[in-house]
Amino acid sequence: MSDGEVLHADHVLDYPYSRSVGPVIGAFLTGLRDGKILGATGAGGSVIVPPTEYDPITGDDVGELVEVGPGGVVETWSWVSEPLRNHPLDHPFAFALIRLDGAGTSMLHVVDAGAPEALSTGARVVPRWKSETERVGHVLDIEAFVPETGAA
Amino acid sequence: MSPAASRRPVAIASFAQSQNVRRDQERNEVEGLMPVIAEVFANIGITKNDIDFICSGSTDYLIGGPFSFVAALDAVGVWPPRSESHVEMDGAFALYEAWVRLQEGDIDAALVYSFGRSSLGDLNEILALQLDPYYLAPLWPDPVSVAALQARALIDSGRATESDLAGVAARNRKSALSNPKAQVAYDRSVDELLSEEYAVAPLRKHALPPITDGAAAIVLAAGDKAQQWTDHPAWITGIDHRIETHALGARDLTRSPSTTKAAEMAGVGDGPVDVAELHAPYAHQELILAEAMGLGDGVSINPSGGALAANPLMSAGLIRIGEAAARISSGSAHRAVAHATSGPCLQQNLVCVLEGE
Amino acid sequence: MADASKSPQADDRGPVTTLATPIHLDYSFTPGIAQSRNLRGLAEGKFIGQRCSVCGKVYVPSRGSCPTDGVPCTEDIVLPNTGTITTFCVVNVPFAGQSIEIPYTCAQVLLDGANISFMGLIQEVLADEVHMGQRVEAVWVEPEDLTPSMASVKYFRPTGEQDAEYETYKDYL
Amino acid sequence: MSERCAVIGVGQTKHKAKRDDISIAGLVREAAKRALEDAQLTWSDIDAVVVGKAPDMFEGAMMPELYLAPALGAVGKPMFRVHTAGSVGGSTTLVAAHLITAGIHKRVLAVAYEKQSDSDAMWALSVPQPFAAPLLAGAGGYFAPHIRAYMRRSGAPDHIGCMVAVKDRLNAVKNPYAHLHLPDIDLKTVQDSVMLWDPLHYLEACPSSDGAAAIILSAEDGVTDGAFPPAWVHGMAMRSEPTMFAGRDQVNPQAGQDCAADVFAQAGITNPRAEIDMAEVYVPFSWYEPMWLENLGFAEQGDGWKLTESGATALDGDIPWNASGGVLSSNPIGASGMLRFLEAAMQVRGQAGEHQVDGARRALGQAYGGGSQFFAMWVVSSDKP
Repeated sequence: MSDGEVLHADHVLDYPYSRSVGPVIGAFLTGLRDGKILGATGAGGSVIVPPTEYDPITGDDVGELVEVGPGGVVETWSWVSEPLRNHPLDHPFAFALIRLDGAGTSMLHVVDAGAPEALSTGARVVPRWKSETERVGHVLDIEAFVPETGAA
Repeated sequence: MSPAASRRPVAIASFAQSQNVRRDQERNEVEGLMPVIAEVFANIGITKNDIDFICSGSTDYLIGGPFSFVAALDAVGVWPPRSESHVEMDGAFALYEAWVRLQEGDIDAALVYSFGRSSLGDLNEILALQLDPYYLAPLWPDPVSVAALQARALIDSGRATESDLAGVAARNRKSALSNPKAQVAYDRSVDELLSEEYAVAPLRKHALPPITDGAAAIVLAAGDKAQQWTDHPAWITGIDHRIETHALGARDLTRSPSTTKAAEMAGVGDGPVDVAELHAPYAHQELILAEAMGLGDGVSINPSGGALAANPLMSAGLIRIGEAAARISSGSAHRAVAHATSGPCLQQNLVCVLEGE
Repeated sequence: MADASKSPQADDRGPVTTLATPIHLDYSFTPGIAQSRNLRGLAEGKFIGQRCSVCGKVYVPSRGSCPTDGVPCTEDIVLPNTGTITTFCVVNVPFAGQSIEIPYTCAQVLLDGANISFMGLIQEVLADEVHMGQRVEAVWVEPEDLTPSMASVKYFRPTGEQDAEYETYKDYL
Repeated sequence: MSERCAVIGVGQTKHKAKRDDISIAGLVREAAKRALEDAQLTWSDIDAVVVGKAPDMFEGAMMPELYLAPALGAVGKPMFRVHTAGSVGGSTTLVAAHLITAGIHKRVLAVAYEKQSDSDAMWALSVPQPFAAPLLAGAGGYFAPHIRAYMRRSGAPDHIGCMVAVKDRLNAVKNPYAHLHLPDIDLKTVQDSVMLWDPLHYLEACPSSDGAAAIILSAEDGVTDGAFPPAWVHGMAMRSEPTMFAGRDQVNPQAGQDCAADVFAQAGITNPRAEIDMAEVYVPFSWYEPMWLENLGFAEQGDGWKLTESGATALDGDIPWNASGGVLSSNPIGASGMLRFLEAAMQVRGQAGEHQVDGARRALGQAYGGGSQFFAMWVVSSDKP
């Protein structure tokens, strides 16, 4: 309770949402858990990554799932020098749109490059996976992408 | 032929907005809205009883509780009962619904309002919830980082430089010096702005919108009623909105085809444009929008300072329409374009063309 | 591009069917100018209502405006502890956030001098003896436990007065 | 000035407590694709999409129409999002219909949904806020006192609510999409069920469902040769009043009366009981049937319960209400109002299957929300206006 005339208080909106994912997102997440990245065949044969039940432009049902990547190219990126509390990494990193090998769309993820000088548009990156036992079927089963030259 | 040619004439008869501030500590939503609604009526000497339809725009996530629009309705006093609707969108879209409703000829006047205090929560987290809940939101991409992806793509395309972004910011903030409702206004050189640190590279602090608490209201009136209520109605000669895919990785982020399409449907190119109020929260987005609408060098863009001067979420788009209408009503412009956006990287865009008598 | 034969095989954990996405957002909250006056009253053990300058109706609390006239209610009025049950229900269902043992009675209470009822807990009476028109009074928590919240009102209990006539409260149902 | 507007396609999901087989996009697409199929159209035949749902906190996705745009074939089109509390499914339909009647578009897809099982409805409907009164009664506790007030006012006997609960659940058995299928329900089962919020029994309250509904609205020149004839819109109205104000009648809200008067006037109806063949009305708690019978003018004040008691509102009565099983049998909150509008259209198109009301030519769809303060209604008919 404050001293002034008008009251103030902290308010928290907190809920542990649990989402059913359906067949396509489910297959993608299952793939991540198994250490592979799947895309869906969309209109005109282009592969959508990450896959949705529908083509992102036409809305038509997608076709079969195919494996893509695991490496890809950074199409654009932003450099987060001061990570926020919910960000996937606690040290400076990049959000990036990454076009995985074989994909027709690019996927938003994070790149752990150390410093912005180590990253550029067009750079090749590869996933750094969580260990098999830590993977649960979540986009962050890929801990981050890293510059290909820095990959182990 | 403009698709809008056969529409019933509807005008913005009155516009009001609150002072745009970083934090409104004292008032709840109703208390913030009441003076704005009182003013929008008083401007033209009408009361709530003159209004046939009400539509508002807001989002529950700003206050962190469901049904925030329900309590806000108490600022109007909807008794006896009224025909009333609400969109979980910027007030500009509420205005669109009201404009559609006025097309049928059975009613003549509508009140449109929007409200929200962006200061109550952390927008970096709240706006992450606008993204795909399975693939994107779990990464908690903050809106600045998402906009920065678009900025870099634009710079990489060779169609803009960091200096161009600073130029947009400098011009908007300088224009804001003559806007008494603005929150951020200054006169600084491009070089000075370019010496700022990056917020999220390639965006520096000047390219970002402020966090703003505010509310806005507009009275729409059709035909004779508009003439009766004001000597200077701003007629809506065209209005349209379009959305793009949500998948950022399936878009060319450097273009805004939804804006181009909406502008075409609204008839932007059917005559010379004097003024454009563009809802571009991030500096680079103004460049994308101006190009998408084909606005030439002669167009005065954002004389109010735009969203870079004040960005009350859910109202910033409606305010663009109000500001453009104000230029028409004051006689400083004959034909104006207003624009509102929603979603990451200009996913959804509304374009409205306004003309004087 | 990989061929389809490399499609995932479900491992022994089975395919992924759900995704946990916890959301935690922190806000600052203010009830606003008018409601703060009411809440400060509750912290002092009294009901403060607000009268609309247009229609003269007394709201307790005012949420900032008179909801029918759309103007601020600026005149504060201290209301008594007593009122009438306009209607009620008996709660037999457990739900999240519930703090009282079921079953219990909740009633709309119209304070004397107010023009709007609010929901209150009814105690010190058997559930099947609660009825419409019953006269009740507020029982406040101990002074050291008073807070700017309706939680300061421990509950309402019957005063034993004669029931209010239906006519006196039928317009508040 | 208004253009004619017709329903040319409808679709809904199987409603369930938990649609754990599907994503949010998958849920809305299930309904929308069925509507397209019904109208024999594809995504590209649709000019604009209007989405409605109740609070975003149900799914923890802010303004989810942004994410859903490609899932609903809306890329490059106008997309709109309505939120008017529990009436939202109805008002979403009306916003979409006005895009037709105002002459803006030829064909509009309206979609409403709720995927409540991603969170918990009780939590999302009443997120605790600082300084707020302690949560005393829960959702039904808000409405139960008004039900008691109705009983006092009308002198209705206790069993009326239970009768509605039985009637709607038996109707739902004939509706393959309904959430609750309780073929063995009878008066005694309802009366013996737990008294949740006295005077309301457990079986007199609506379930919490996942589900979606979709309606395709068309101008006259966009009407397709589908398997069923179009349902023509003869009237539509919305009304709102404040949540709480001095002297507010929460049993028979003025906004509901005004909304009904408006929609019937547009449709040229002076005696709804005689001139309407069936109604789909938002009845989340059993007693709201007799209350709304009076509010909508199907019965005189105090007489609504007599209509229910006489069997007039049963499937074989003279004015069947909620032949689909209604909100008491399926309640995906954001979609519940649209389902009323959709079922009314299905009846006059003759596509309601086992729960078809014989010879239904004119039907009312009604939705309400908030604390009985937001109302949306339409009248549809097999006859062109």
